[in-house]
Parts: sequence; structure tokens; C-alpha cells
Amino acid sequence: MTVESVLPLTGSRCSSCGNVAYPAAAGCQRCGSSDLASVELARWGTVWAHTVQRFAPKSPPYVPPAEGFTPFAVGYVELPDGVKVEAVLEATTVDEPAELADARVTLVATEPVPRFATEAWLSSRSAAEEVGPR
Amino acid sequence: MTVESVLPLTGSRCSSCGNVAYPAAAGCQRCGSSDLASVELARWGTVWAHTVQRFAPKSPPYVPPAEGFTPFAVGYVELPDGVKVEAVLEATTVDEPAELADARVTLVATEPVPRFATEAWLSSRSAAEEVGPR
Amino acid sequence: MSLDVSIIGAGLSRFGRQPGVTGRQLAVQAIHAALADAGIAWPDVQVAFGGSDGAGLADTLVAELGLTGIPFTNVKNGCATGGSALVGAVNAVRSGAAEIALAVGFDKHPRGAFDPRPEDWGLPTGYGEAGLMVTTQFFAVKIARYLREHGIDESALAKVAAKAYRNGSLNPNAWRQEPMSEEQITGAAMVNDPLTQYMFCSPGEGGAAIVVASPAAAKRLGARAVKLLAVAPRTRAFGSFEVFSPSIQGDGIPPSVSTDASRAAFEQAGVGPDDIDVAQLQDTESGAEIMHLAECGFCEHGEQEKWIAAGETEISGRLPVNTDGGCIANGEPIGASGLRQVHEIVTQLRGEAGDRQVPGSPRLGFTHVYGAPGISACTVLGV
Amino acid sequence: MSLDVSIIGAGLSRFGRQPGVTGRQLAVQAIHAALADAGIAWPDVQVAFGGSDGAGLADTLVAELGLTGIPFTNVKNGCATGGSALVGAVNAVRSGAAEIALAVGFDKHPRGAFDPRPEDWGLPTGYGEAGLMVTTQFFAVKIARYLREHGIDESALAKVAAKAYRNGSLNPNAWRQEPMSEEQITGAAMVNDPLTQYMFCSPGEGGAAIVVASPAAAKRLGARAVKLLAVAPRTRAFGSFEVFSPSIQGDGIPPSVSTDASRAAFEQAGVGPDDIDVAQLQDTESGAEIMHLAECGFCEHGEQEKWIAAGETEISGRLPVNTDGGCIANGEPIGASGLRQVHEIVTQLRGEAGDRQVPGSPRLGFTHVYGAPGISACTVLGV
Ligand SMILES: [Zn+2]
Ligand SMILES: [Zn+2]
Repeated sequence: MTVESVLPLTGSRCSSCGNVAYPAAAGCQRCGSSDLASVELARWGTVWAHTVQRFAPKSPPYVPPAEGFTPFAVGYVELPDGVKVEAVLEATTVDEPAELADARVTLVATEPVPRFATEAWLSSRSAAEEVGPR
Repeated sequence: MTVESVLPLTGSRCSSCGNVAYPAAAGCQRCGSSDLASVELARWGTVWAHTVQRFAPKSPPYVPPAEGFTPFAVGYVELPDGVKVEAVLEATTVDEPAELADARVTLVATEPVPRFATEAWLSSRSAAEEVGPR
Repeated sequence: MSLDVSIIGAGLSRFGRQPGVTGRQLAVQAIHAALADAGIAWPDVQVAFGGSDGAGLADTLVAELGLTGIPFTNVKNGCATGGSALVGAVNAVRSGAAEIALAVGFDKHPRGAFDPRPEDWGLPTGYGEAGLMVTTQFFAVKIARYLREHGIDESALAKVAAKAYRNGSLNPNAWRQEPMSEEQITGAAMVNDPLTQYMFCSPGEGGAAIVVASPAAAKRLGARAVKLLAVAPRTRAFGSFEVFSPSIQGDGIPPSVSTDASRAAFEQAGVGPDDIDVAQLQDTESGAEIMHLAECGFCEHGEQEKWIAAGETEISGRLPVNTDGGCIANGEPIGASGLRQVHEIVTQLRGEAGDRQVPGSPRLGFTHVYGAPGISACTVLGV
Repeated sequence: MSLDVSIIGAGLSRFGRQPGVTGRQLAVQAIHAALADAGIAWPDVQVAFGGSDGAGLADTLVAELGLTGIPFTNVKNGCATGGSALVGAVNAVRSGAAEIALAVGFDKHPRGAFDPRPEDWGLPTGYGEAGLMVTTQFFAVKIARYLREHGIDESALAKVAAKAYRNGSLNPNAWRQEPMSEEQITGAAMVNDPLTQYMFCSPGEGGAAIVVASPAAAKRLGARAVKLLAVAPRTRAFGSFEVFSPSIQGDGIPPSVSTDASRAAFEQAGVGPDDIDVAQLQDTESGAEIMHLAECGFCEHGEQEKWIAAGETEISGRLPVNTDGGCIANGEPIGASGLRQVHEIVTQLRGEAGDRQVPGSPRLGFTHVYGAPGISACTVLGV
């Protein structure tokens, strides 16, 4: 997986008032218009706020990763499009809030939910790929 | 099973206004009092109104008899205690409404729901027992 | 009435099966239709009341309508959901809390819905095992007793159902638009004697919305307003006979909550049943329409057979009943039916009912719903 | 206010786990307590409004209370259920439809309730798979942002929770009656940073009922009446931040529905936040109480740390908050909490709060609930 291969998130923009919604909406929450157009959202943004999920959510519906549950960060990423998107946040550690606070993050997955990663996580990941098997 | 071995239905009587409820109630629907005493209801009454269940109710919750579903009569039996009790009605045939209309019926079962039988059904049943194996 | 409240807008979604369309979407369609009918926009609505029986909470509709911040009360009163929403809207206007208020009802029931669990009704599980948790049994027992007590012939049941399908065929928004003969109806599968399959309404889909306003707002908007002369919801009195009752308490003839609600509505409106030009009566099955005619005071108990034979409840008759085809032709989306009735009366009183228009410019209309666990709501409308 | 409406009776069931007692029974207990407090009987009630989130329909309570035939509207507005019921009761009295009206709220949530399904919230199922359908995440994200934005130290969270348990220990009807130290609270399991287990309320059990009356009825009954100076429910404005939002739309700081509802309540009552002597604020977790203090206008954003350090929100402080222990000590039976708050303010304004009585004869009180999907309801009460 490369960052470039990730499809962008698709939202909608209101033709009447310009408001951007994610996911794509049927009616505009700002002005009530139903004249909305599909729009691709930016692949990067800034962490607006976050927390850490410390315990495994109830399964179902939660599907833990194959290697088992580990605490993960979750929060809202403010995009330049004018909307804050809820996302799982990838960081090298969730125990150092400073890595995520106001951090610039990049979209790394859109399914099952948006997923953004910090610069530090992306660097550590590409470093790991360089030393890994080819 | 003999008719005499059937436990009577247990209801409640309001100590304030005398209203009889079935099943036993926590509060009196007539006067709102919660001073209620347990009362054994009469084992016979008169069919107030009835219909026939022509198709098998959905299972679950319905549990059809071992021999399979056959249409059965259901209705309300007016007891001398001053309450009309919903019950399955045993009749020799459900296709002749006259057998059940205003008929005097006798309690033959209390579980899973009250069950009353017509005189004709009771006679045919005791006749069957007389010719059956001992 | 302390303050005249008017209906300034009425709207419906389509009724009947609409795969892929959610109940909430049907509600939004109905609201947009009602707003357009009133000539207003969503931000003009100052307070809203609404609900469904099984298709979601009405206040979540604001996500599609626009987040204007208004109070939005979710109500949930079974068949009286529309009536309760309308009372909320009317009281809000009368109390001075708002000038323009909305009531909305909607539902989308899957095929064969209404599978009640004994525990939800406070009954032992044995009632389910024994096959007694079947709503149609209640209607059959009640009408069987009624026909016998008042000497009405069973043929009246098919006549009423045939009228419903006939009226539905004149209503482009109805679910069932094919007329059906009395023979087809009588010959259909018997569900619970004396009621056959085609005498019952089916769980359905639809949304209905009504906009009410204070006299000042109605005047300002120049609306084709219909006066809401009364709206009266009631719960059952002691001794009544209701669905899923393990017993009927008390002696004598069970009282009817429909009688209580209709009397309260007529008293509020200051008119009587004889003054009504067109009525919508709850017709969960055709026997219900027959009983409700008398329970609501339009005729004496037992007179119905004569009325029906003489065509008095037809669109051309003395008291046209269920001119849009009622629940039998429109289906029963529980949350929507009460306001669908109000929509139909508004349409008739405005003279906009097209092929099913009651002749002679009707001036007073009446609506009635009845449902579990023994509730009724009636309205009187006038122009 | 067109017409002063008074609270003439307030009643609670016990709160906290009560195995074998149904939610409907808790509601009946609360209603009987409220009727006794008002010195009236059930047949005196002319109209009723009520609901629960998951413990049944309020109108079915008439089977135990007595079948008096009154209109009974079921409302279902999450945490604002009590507020919506109260508005219904007040509008019914103000519109002249009734002189004495009842509002009731109740619930009985199983342990670990509140398991939301994405589809019920209009979200793709992926949100459940990914572990994002967790309500506590919302509260944590909101308070984390808030503390950082306004420079408030996390220690305030434990201080507020400790006050809740301390006040609960003075309330014989509270679920949690054991005081808990700030150290215990901070040291408990972290749920979602910065919130530990003991900072949250738990799904609970309880019922609460309020009887309101017209001035004439209150006078006739010689009631120890408390005036209901305002009751204001609101839905969220555009751009607000709510639980289970896949996004927050719009730029800038999200608006608060609590701010809208509290402003509307203060405007109706003709008083300001500074005039309030005792307040109940939604405390789903201790951070919520901190934010709601400012959102409802009692202090500036960021001032809370100073307030809390100075003990201003203690029973002995400038503005005692959640004097009965709030949701943290009483648990959260969703349908009941709003009216529990009103019951507590009535008790305080009457000077009947015993060990937790606010000194100095408080004369004006305030209640506030907040919940999904972005609703708030506030009241102002006075003697
Ligand atoms: Zn827009
Ligand atoms: Zn009694």
C-alpha cells in the first residue's frame, strides 16, 4: 500500500451555500437545499482533537485486528475543505498526546472508516518497508 | 385428565371497589387501588364472543400440537365472577358457530392459557374414553 | 377553543411499497410537500412534533431538513401518533410558544410486520405458544359479537371493503388502485371468522405532514387555511375491550374509547355528528369502519346495514366515509395514517380531491383513529 | 409567559439497581409519590406526557394507575424525554386544555446498555467494525479539545467527580452513596483519555414524575407550589459536534445546543445565569459538567478551573451544581434524569433537601439536560 493508491474520501458540496458534508448527504444541514454535488476531499489535514480507545470495544460489532486489540487513537481531522472528519489516527505511540495534538496527518485508508497517519508514523513505516524483505 | 383435577384460574379482587381482574393485577384498573386480594375464579362460564383461528400462527412463538395445526376456536368466556377471560375454546367442530355462541363452557386447562370446553366436546371426550383402551 | 388554529399546509409521500426508500425519506417528502402547500420553507417552522412506530425518531429528520435548532418532540402513540403530534403542535400554537408548528407521522413496515411478543404486552409467554398473539383475532372477536348483538348481516363486511378499493381506484396516491368485487372479497381466504384476507388492511409505507398556524400567521401567509375546530386524543376507560387483553374486566357492554374521543372532539368544536359532511374512520378491517360509524355517533348501533345498503357512506352518499380508500386501500403505516386522514379531509374541504371529490362543497370534516393499547384521537375540521 | 404554571408535586422512585422491579413499576412508584406530594389522586390528573428510552411506553401505565380515559402522549427524546414531557404538560395547561397535568420519565437499562448499531444512526456498518460506535469516545474527544483550548488542567475532572460522589453520600435516594477520593478517581482504569471509569455515569434505573397545575388549581389545592418560570427544549444548530458524527460540518468552533436552550430558558424566565441559586447540569461524565457550566452561561469558557478550585460549585458555594450527586451518583436512566433534576430543584427551593440542603433559602433554580442526537432542554424554577 502506498499513500498515493488510497482513494480520496468522497463528500458532497451544497450548490446553494457551499457547505461540505462527509459522507455525501441527501440534504444540506446548513441551508436545507437538496441540490448537492459529489466532491473529493483533501487527503491531508490537521488533528482537531483526539482520544485513545483504551479497552477493546464490544464484539460484535467491533472486529479486532488479527494480532489482537491494542489501544488506538481516534479523533477528528480538520480538512482544508471546511469539514472535520472522524477517523482512526495512526501514530507511532498513542501514549504521547503531543505527537497527535494539532498534528498534520495524511489519509492512508478510507475503509471501513477514514484513517489518517502522522508524519512520524509514515516515516517509521517506510523505514520498516526499506529494511523488510523484497 | 379429569375436569376436577384442573386448578382454577387465579385472579385478584379489589378490596376497595370489588373489581375482579385476570390475571391477578398489581393495581385496580377501575379505581386505582393497590389493595388487591387473590381470588379463585369459577370453573365455568358462557362464551361471550369467539372467532376461529384459520391459519397457523407464526412459529415462534406459536407451538403447534404434535399432530400439526388445525383451526381452533378462541374467544372470551364470561364468568359469574364478573370478568370475561380470553381462552382457547374446545368444541366438537369449529365450523358450526352455533355450538359456541352463548354456550356454557367448562374450564379444562389453565396452561399455557385458559382453555374451556363445550358440553358437546366434554360428552364426546368421555364417550371416547369409555371405548378406548383401559 | 381559546384560539383558532388553522391547518395551512398538508402533504403526503406516496403510499404503498417503495423498495429502497426509507421511512425517514418518506417523512422528508411529506414535510417538503406540506411546506410547499403552505408556501413556506423549513426555517419558518418554529416547533415540530412527530413520530413513527418502527421507522426511526422524527427529530433525526433535521439532519436532512436543515439544522434550524427548533424544539422537536418525538411522540410514539401507535395509531394515535399523528393525533398526538397534532395535539402537540396545536397546544404549542395555543399556548403562544409558536406561530407555525409542524406535525409529521411516517412508517415503513416490512411485509408481515406486527409480530408482537407477549412480554412486551405484559402477558405470560404462554399466550404466544398457544397462538393467541394474533392481532386479527381481536378484530374478529369484536365484530363477531357486534354483528350478532345488533343483527347485522355479514355481507356488510364485504360491501365496506369493496367501497374502500373502489375509492382507492379514484385516488392516484393509493397503494391499492384496483377495484375488487364483493364476491372476490367474500371468497378470499378466511383469516378469522367472519373476516377474510381482503377485509384487512396491510402493514404499509408512507409519510404525512400537517402545518398548523395561529390566526395571525395564517392571515399573513394568505393561506387556503382549514380551521382545526377540535383535536381530542383519549385513552381507554375501565372495562373496554382491547387487543391482547387476557380478560375484559367489568360487567356489561365494554365502553369504547372512540366514543369518548369523538364526543370530546364534537364538544370542543361545538358541532354534532349530523353536521359532518365527510369522515375518515379507522378501518383496520372493514368491520371496524362499521363499528366506528356508531361508536363515533354517526348512526345508532345496528343502523349501519341500512346505511351501507342505501349507499350513505359512498362518496355520493349522506356521509362519505374513507373517501381516499382508508387504511384498506392505502395500507397502514401506523405513524402516518392519522395525518393521512387529516390530509384527505383538508383536500376534500378545499375541493381539490379530483375524481373522488365529495359533491356539494363539504364544509365540515371529521377524522378518527383507534389503536392499541386502547387509544383514539379525533379531529373536526372546517372551512 | 402567557400563564404561570406551577409544579405542585414531585416524586421519585428509588434510583440504582433494583433486580426484579420493572421500569414501569418504577414509573408507577414515582407517579404515586408525586401525586401524594401534590395531595391529589390519579383521577385528578387530566392529561399526561411521558416516556422511557428502553423500558416501555408510558401510556401503558394506566393499566396500573387506573383507566380514567385521559389523553396520554408518549414522548421519546433521549435525555430530553423528561423535558419534552414537561413541555407537553406545560403547553396543555397554558393552552387551557387542562388544569392539572403530569410528566413522567423512567428507564431501566441493563448493565452495559447503550450498544448502538451504526445503521440506527445512519452510519455505514464499518463504524462498528472499526470500533467507533463507542459513546465514551465522543465525550473524551470533546473534553480533550476543550481542556486544551481553554488551558484547564485535567485534575478538574477528578474534582468534579469527587463532588458528585460526595453529594451522593448526602442523598439517601442516590445509587452511589460512598464518597470517593480524587486519587481513586484519577487512578481508576482509563476509558478514553483523559476520562477514567469513575468519571462516567453508568446506565441505571429509576423513575421521576412531576405534576404541574394552572394558577387557579395550585391555589385551590393550597400546594407548596414552585413556579415553572421557563422550560425550553432545543435541537442542535448547524455545525455542532455530537456523538456518532462521521464529521463536524462547518468552520470554526462548533456551537452548543445547550447554549441555545439555556438562553431561551433565561429569556422566557426574564432572569440571567447570575440570578440562579442552585443548578443541575447534565453530567454524563465529569467533563460534561465543566463544559456545561460555561455553555449554559454560568461562567466564561476557561474560568471553570478557578471556580472548582474555589469550591463555587459545592453545596456551600456560589452556585451549587448537581446537589443530589447528578447522573454520576444517581446513574443514568435516560428517560428519568431530566425530571430527577427538576425534583431536586423543587426539593431545594422548598428547603426540604436535608443533609444536602443549599443554605440561605435558594429562590431560583435551573436544570439542564443534553443528549443525542444533539438536543438540550433547560428549565428555570422559582419560589
Ligand atoms: Zn447549503
Ligand atoms: Zn378497585
